[in-house]
Amino acid sequence: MITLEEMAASVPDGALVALPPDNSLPSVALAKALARRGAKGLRLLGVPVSGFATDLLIGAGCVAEVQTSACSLGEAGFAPRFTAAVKAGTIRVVDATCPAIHAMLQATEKGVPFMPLRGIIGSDILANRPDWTVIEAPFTGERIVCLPALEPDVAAFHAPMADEAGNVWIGRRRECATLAHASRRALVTVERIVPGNFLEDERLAPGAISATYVSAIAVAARGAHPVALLDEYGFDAAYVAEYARMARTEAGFAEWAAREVFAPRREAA
Amino acid sequence: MITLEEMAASVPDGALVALPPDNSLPSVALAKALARRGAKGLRLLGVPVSGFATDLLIGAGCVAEVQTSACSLGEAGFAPRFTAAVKAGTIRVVDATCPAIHAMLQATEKGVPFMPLRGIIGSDILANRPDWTVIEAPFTGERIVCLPALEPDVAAFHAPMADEAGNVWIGRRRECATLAHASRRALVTVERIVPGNFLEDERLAPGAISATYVSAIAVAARGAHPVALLDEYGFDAAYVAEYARMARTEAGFAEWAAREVFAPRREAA
Amino acid sequence: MSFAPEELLACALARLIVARPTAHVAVGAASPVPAAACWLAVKRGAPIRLSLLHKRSGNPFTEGSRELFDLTGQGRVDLFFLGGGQIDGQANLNLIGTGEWPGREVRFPGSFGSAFMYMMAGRTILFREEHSPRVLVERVAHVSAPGVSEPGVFRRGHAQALVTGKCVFAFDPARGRFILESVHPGETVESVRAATGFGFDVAAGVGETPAPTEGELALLRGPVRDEMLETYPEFCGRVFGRRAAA
Amino acid sequence: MSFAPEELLACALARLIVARPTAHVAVGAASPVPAAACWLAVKRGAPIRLSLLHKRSGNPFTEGSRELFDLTGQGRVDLFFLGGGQIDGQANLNLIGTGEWPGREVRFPGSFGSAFMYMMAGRTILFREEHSPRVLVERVAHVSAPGVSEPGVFRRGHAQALVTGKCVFAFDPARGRFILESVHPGETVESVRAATGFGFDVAAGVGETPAPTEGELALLRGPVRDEMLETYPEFCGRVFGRRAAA
Repeated sequence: MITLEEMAASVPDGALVALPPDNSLPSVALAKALARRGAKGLRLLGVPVSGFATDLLIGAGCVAEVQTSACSLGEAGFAPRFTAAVKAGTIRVVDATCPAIHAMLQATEKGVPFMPLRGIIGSDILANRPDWTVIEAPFTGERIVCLPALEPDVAAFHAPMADEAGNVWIGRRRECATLAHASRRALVTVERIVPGNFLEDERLAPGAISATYVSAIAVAARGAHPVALLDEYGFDAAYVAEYARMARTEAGFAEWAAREVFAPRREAA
Repeated sequence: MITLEEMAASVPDGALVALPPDNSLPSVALAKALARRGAKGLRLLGVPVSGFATDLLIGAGCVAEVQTSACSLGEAGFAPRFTAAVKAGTIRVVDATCPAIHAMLQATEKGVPFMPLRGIIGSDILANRPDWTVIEAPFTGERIVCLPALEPDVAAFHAPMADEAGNVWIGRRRECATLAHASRRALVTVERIVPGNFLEDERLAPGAISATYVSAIAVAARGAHPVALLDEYGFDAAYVAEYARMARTEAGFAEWAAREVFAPRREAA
Repeated sequence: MSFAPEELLACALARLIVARPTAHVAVGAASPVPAAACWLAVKRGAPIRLSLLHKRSGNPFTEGSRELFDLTGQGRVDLFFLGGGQIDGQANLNLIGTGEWPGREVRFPGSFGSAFMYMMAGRTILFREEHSPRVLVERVAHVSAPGVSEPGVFRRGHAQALVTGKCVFAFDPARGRFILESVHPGETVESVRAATGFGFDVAAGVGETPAPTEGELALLRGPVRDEMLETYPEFCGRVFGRRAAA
Repeated sequence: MSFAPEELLACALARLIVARPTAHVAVGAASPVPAAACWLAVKRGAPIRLSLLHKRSGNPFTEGSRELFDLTGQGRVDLFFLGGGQIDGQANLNLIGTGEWPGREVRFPGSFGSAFMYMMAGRTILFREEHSPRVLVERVAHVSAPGVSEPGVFRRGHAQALVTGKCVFAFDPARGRFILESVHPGETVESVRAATGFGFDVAAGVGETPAPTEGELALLRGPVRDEMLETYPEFCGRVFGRRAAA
């Protein structure tokens, strides 16, 4: 158990940080804390796409590179700081496609150097991925894409709860389990710590990630906000819409961030 | 919803039938029903090993082939009918190793023609698997085994419960989910049908398999017996020990089966 | 009976859905019109399973966000919907952007799973309401997902059709070419051609896209609306709102 | 103080466990002695995470039976235990059988995950109580899992040691050869050689396997027994039973 600010401090500049998107347990609280600590040169990985937390980190100048299958604010439209940064050329964007990101993480999860994946051939995504390759598949002889194992330095996500043994409950968002398995360190913010041990409870165990894979836990109430958290709280559409409007310009983003990210103790309120 | 006997009737002779082992939700009830219907030439797949249900089906003369990573009765020792059949040469045994069976099913789950897996090279298991191959891996150049996608005709297992929507709850035994995903048909026996929909419940959904993958459900109370079922009932060591003793000989197995498999309506008691 | 443009589109899509054997449809696009079309097909009695990826409660997947792609890889998704910032005459999709890679001129959000789904779903219906030379181009700036594939590359399905705000095109994967099947009320073959950046053929029996029947409208404004209200409240209010309140 | 043979073995194994950096041990073998050794190391204060695969309640895995193999593939399992129907002088393991493949003479249960685990775990301790020329052979009839691997094949670890009812061997993977490190009380280098089907070297400082200390025995018969009672009731009763009841 560490504090949110300690957790942010433990993420080194330049780290490859994997983030799930909106609706899949992003830790917006940690993203804000990373912005507060002035993280630099982060390489973000969308698992498998990117949303609010990524746009915020780009706006705050923390990001050198984004590998993702898409970056958007969903109903609130294009991600404004991402879009501006692509246009300005201030971040490197490495495009992927959703199942490829899952497969690259599953390769690391399984301890194999690569995974094959159908599709993709004929897409310019492949033409812009010198790190992906095409082979003739054993058995069928078809041409198939092979993707290298991808091991993030840090996986960061937000879960409803952790238990006293350090297990984390993520429910059906099993991509966060794969992400934790595949990453060197998994940093998890949670709404609360509960007594007991999820692994001893047949009903809770299927939605749990064993503490084996969890490097640190910090409590951050409403840590996914403005994104929805399972059945705990809903999507704050007004908050995101306001962000989308203000973040259209760098100045507008700065104003928004001064109020919503840097204003002291706001997170703890 | 069908009856157990209808479910057994729906499994054609010669089918490739995947069965999880003891402690991982085997449907012993369905194995007994298959023996009662006089199934012939079944090809059994242990996921990833084989136990009581497989030995029973071999003893009953239902089996032509077993692909597995091991066949045993656990604490009760060697699987007697399996062992006798190997010695007599009356079944074909295709040896695998646990993660290879998982990987072959995951290949089908992911819709790829093969999966790479480290290890195995240097084992005579590989030398006896002309359907497995070794390639030079992209990216690392290491020699690595590639395993073909394996698609069982039928997956059969036993779960604590299904809901009214046809979803099945298997808890943390996620290999049964992969198995259902990878198989043409999934036949599931359950202790009971419960109201509602597991997918609408964040606490139950993580341990559920969607009805999308479930071909048929039959109620079979204590359908895993003598194997343990999660936290519902324990392992009946005395029952298995008696089986292990009687099934040492063909005649002893026949006597046991007459009482425990073929005696009318015993299952419904 | 008057109807909203979205209602016409939903009915046109629903007809395409039931035109071929369809056991399972996954709707991943943010657009609510394909979702309405699926519900319409179901409410008319088609035995179709729907996986609505944007549904918050009762999300159909229990293995996280990879399950849709695994499911599609297994061949269990008969129909998927895709759109595109640009769509070209060979049914190539561009969800990346224009200008130098990765979209230095106009950046779209990204490919999502299209580079996989388009090739692995049983078939795809392309849907894009904006029908303009800006969207429907001769050749996309970047191919996120290809309309056709070479021999030796596994591909399960292709575009079945492209439905826009002006018309319905069928797609012939063998020739890599769209065929105009029907024009929506108020459009003509000529008005469609003028608004389309790519060349296309015209079907012999090209006619007007049929208007929704009273039965279809009653289903859309009643049971379909009820199913969609949680996920698409804004859409339901705008398209079905008045009528439902009556 | 008198002790059971299993107590000596557990103490010998526990010493091997703590001899190298060990964060995580998975115990998959049905044999309870390695489990007792792990618990002994933990109860002596070693900061080791144990994944006990035979534990019924609180099974450590939430992704089903593939998780152990994935975990090991990731390099997160520092130590695993394996046995074998036959073990040869190159540390090859045979869990398949003897006679024509797949074991027409004597069939063992099968390889389980050994062909993967032996190569992917950080290291492996081999444990087999029966020490006879039948088990410890010059060359196994069939290799389930190889003791050493060729260059160009990924391999993370090898056998650290082989512990039997008679002695402790170390294993040198570079030479592919066992080295006798200590003999259990009552055995000699010669008695071990007579009971071993393969050739081996003898360590310069070969001596007697140390008897369990009073502290070790107190831990085994108290806190270790308490941890193991649910999973191995028969073993606990037989080995620790009388003493624990006192």
